[in-house]
Amino acid sequence: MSILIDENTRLVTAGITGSEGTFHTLRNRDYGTKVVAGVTPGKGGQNVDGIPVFNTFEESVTQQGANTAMIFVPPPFAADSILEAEAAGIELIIAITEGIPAHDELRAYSVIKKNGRSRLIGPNCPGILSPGKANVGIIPAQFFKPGNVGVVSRSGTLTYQIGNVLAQSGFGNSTIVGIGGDPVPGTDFVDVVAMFQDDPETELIVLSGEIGGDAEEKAAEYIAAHVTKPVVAYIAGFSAPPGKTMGHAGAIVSGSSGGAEAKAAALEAKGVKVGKTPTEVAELAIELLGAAA
Amino acid sequence: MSILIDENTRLVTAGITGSEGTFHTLRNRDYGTKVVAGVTPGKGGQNVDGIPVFNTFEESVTQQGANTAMIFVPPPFAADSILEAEAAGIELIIAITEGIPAHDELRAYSVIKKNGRSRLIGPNCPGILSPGKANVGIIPAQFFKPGNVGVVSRSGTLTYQIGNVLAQSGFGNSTIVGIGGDPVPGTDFVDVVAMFQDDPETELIVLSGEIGGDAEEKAAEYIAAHVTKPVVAYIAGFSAPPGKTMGHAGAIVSGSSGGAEAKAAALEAKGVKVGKTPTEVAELAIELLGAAA
Amino acid sequence: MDLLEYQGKQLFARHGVPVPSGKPARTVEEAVAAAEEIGYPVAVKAQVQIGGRGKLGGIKIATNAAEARAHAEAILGMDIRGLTVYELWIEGASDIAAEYYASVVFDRSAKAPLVMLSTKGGMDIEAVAEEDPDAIAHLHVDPLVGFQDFHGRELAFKAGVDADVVRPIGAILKQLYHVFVAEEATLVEVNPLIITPERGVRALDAKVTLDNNSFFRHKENAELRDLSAEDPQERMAKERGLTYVKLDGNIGILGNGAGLVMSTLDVVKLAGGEAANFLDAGGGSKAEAITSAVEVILANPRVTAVLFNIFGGITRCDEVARGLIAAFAQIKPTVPFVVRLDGTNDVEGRKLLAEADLPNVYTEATMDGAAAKVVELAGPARA
Amino acid sequence: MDLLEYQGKQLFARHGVPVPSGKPARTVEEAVAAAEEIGYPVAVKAQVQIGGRGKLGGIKIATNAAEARAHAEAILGMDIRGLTVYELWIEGASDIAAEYYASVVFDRSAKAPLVMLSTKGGMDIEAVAEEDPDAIAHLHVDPLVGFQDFHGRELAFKAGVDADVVRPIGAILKQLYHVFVAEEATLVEVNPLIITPERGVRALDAKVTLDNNSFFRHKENAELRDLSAEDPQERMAKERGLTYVKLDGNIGILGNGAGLVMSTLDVVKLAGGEAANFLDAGGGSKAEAITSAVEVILANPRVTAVLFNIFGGITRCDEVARGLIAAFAQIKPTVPFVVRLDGTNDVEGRKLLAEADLPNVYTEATMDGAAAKVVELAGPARA
Repeated sequence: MSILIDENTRLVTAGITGSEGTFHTLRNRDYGTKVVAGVTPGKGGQNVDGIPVFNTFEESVTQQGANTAMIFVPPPFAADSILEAEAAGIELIIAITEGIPAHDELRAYSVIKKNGRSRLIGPNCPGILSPGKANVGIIPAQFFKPGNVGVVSRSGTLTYQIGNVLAQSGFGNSTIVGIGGDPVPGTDFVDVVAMFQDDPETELIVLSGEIGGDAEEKAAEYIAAHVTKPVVAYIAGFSAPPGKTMGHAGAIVSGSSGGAEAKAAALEAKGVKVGKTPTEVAELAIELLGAAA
Repeated sequence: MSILIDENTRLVTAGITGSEGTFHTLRNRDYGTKVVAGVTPGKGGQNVDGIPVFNTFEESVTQQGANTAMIFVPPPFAADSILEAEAAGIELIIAITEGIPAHDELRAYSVIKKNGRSRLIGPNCPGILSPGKANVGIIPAQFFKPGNVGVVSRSGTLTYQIGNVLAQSGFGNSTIVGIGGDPVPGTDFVDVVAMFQDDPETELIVLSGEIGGDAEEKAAEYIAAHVTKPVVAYIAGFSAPPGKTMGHAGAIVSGSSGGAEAKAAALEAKGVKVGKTPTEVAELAIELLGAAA
Repeated sequence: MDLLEYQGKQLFARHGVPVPSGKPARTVEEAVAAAEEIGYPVAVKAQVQIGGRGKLGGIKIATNAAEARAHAEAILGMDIRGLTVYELWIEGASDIAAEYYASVVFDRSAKAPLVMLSTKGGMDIEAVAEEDPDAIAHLHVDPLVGFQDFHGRELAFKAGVDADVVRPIGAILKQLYHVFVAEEATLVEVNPLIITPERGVRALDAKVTLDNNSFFRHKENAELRDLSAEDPQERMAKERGLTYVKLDGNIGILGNGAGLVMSTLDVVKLAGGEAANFLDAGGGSKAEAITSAVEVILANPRVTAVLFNIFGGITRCDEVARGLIAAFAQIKPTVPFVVRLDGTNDVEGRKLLAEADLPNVYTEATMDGAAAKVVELAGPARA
Repeated sequence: MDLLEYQGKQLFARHGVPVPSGKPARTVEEAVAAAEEIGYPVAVKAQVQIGGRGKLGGIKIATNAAEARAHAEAILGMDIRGLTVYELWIEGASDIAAEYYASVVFDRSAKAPLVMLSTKGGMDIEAVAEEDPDAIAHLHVDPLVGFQDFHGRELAFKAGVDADVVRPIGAILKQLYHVFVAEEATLVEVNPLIITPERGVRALDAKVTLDNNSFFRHKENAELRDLSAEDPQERMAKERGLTYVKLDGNIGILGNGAGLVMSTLDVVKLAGGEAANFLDAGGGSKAEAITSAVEVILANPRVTAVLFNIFGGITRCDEVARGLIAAFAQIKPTVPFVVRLDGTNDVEGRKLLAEADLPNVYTEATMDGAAAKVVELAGPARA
């Protein structure tokens, strides 16, 4: 089992005709993901290495049965593309695009929540990988194999780093979910942790957070109340100076809340083990899974 | 039994300190309606004949347990007042105000629908009367007594006219609901007809429509599919010339749809008896209830 | 309120919707001056709310001042299906490569704005809707979300517009939606929306209906007028804040509540009469409003009898009676009145009328009875 | 991007939020001319992003030209907690009857704008929030619905503002919300929001944070600058489109992805080193971007060693290697580099580096190993 994406995923990529869109879509297809369509307004009727391109998401749904969208369009047009996918009834929308205006994200999030028919992952995220089944996004799949560790992370490369260390220790993954580090992620730690809790294949959950916001604190509360599986966490940004934006729009430390120390403390208070480095996360995982086995 | 309002109604009036607001609120209270509060921003702490006045709806809910709001504020401020009542969690909002801008109505309707916690009756409606239990609005209660006929109408005075003819024929009413004749009524014929169908006291439903829109046509479809109780309808506006606005923002005949003939035909096609005059409606009602008894 | 073409285009221009440059004119001299300023060829267009003006001679192209003068002279004052032309709109003539149709309407059934686009513009869109419904692309907009860029693309692709204008057509649809919301319209229609040979997009006509209830927020819209559509009694009623619609018969009608008044028209018709007007005195009418309404009704010379049909809710019957008594004191009507008062304070109202003992005023207990009586008193309608 | 007070006030003025009239000045002469034009008394205010400027001598009242000159001379060039004052804002001094606090913030937790109002303005609002949380009225706004008039009333009544200013306070909150949305801010804060003795409402300060990602829609906002906050390396990085934050240590850091870079800072710290910067080369970095980033890192004279920590996803390790090789060809760095390449095309990248055989460049297989190595090579940070 896995969560969010698997053999039944039928992917449509918005922005498939852009160079990055083409590159990663074909890489996802090479991995085994069922890529059924692309969307680029005005290029309907063309194809990208055999993948049919449509003018609208609606056509990708009615003609190709797309159920998952990957958004690869530039930031000024990304929220519009997300909303188009939502209006077309696509259930899972994975927005890779970085640099979407915060108010656009807020609007997209609010519309999706209002209508309640789609889930948004991201934006500004590396996507989702269910090893051996499907890869949607930019996660370098070669480092990961199927297994029993579910990973959810706000940071892309940090995810690969942690996943890689786990892999070197012999662990595989059920699913790796990058939820993105933007101010208004469509999906939060809590949502993904809940899915991992319900996923029979997942035996350990790794949560990789960072400074800014309170998603980690909320996850800690949720885990204490609802999660029976072991959880290991990592928080990036202990040495980030307060008040500075560190790249991720999300990674802002303002005042006393949102700091790495506070997040780590909140998680530890709820019984979640927190590693100080990615390597230590892997060590904790080995310890716990050993204990669980 | 009755629908929408009864002994458990706890009414708050917005615009209670205006002359019409005071007049009708006290009349409603005289009838027996539990009037628990009024709202007029800036007049919190005052009272109207013993009814405490608050600055906000929220206070009327937390301090007086208001569960039903009557909106009596002037058109420029009415949509705001409706939305305030909605935000305060008031379940039933009855908007009497006439002349609210159509886009304001659309916004109020859309927000109420989005949040799904309140029902709006009106705007531009005479209110609701459950004879012997509660009266909220401007319906002259003296003409109506408790009974088994449920009335739902787009027009205020026409409701009284029909109700009066029925009363003179000896019929009483479970509830009389004026849904208003504006372009975006919060509650439609279909909604109220469904409630009457479920109300054990109601044995006959009278539906009073008028030209414009397609609420009557939708009601006809609904009645055919879901209503087992007898329904008598009346449609006003047979002699209205096409393309002219007749007072109610709603009463516009444009093109072939929305005309009285078409509405009457739609209802009759679904087995609903349609009276040509209010008097004929009463005669049909007598006929049907006689048959039903 | 329905706007004239030029009023709609001026509204469009304010919101950035591309329209041909033009000027309104109320005299031949103004028309020629406008044409000279704009540069030939110009279109001289009659400003009346009637479809198919062109075929009826209401739109002419002028290529020089003499032609502009001749067309302005011919069209100003012209009668087009009963409407007199008081105003012209002079605009630069447009070259047309394609004619589309675009509109935003307040869809009461869906309770949402409906945006429509068709490549079959320049003709009667209702005929298109009937004969070839697929030729019109439809899209409802969630009013809390608003018109998104993808809506424009979706409509353009569905309507099958030329590929090179998908983007500008989408953009103009977004602008029209913006006009609809910002000006609180209930209809914004462009037919034809043209594509020029240079592949530009322009609104060649404009049909806009504004919501009169929103005018407190839009002072400038409140001042727009359509001289050709103004009837003296309707103007008088409007100035007095009454909802009055002139009709063709001879029985003046006053009631309270639109539904009841419409029903009264129907009952009068069933009784064999013809109403001279629709007049809703509204909720909570005070005596002065009633007096004022009687003046409006009687200002129509066709009226041979008047029916008051009042069922009091907010309206109090005693106020109605006082208003009628005051009207008799001021106007001394020469036609008979039939009065039916029911509802709030009806007893007091009837008592006041009885005490006043107005000449030629008949009270009736029922709506049906009152209708029969007024038809009898009014006699047949004059031609 | 955090705006200076005067930039925020100019934004406010554009949206109708009442502010004292004022002018910016970068020289003493400009300051005096502005004071003369505005009329005395004026406030001469240092334009730096620091709370408590007033207590630190950054705000002075001038009642005549001589005082205006003296204050401008004193404040321009002044150092306020490490920031140099390059600009002044001269504004008409306000009489104050009451000081309130108002703000609209992007609440990430609730995923909705949060509007706050307090009558305890003019002081540190975080202290108020801690000591007397009930003194701050809160309200989340549904972004699809927007700020309604009743929201303004509710906040005003809850905050307990004087009864006579409930309406104007509500109105200004609506305007601030509008600024927040229209300008795509993530913070709009007014402290103090003053009530004048004439019972007018005015924003006496303005703290606005704009979303840099929205600047493609707001060209004029993109051009706003805060000279006092500009660091030469940070400016250089910004011009090159790099996300760079200068820190206090001596180890230059380059990574891809904000999370990984932050983690790298942490790991370096755990290994006993201090980072000189945060630099996220971003996703899909091409060779030129890497070369450019190396220049920015080395422009900081404190840097004694550089750590590249790359885990390729969109970023391809071969591109990173090419960029580093090009940087060495152009800049010939004198400090050691530690490079750790993993992920997409890592084999190719490592091969390129091995073939290039750059002087003083060490490759490491793991993040922890790379951190240890760079700390060893960098030596202790200079003071």
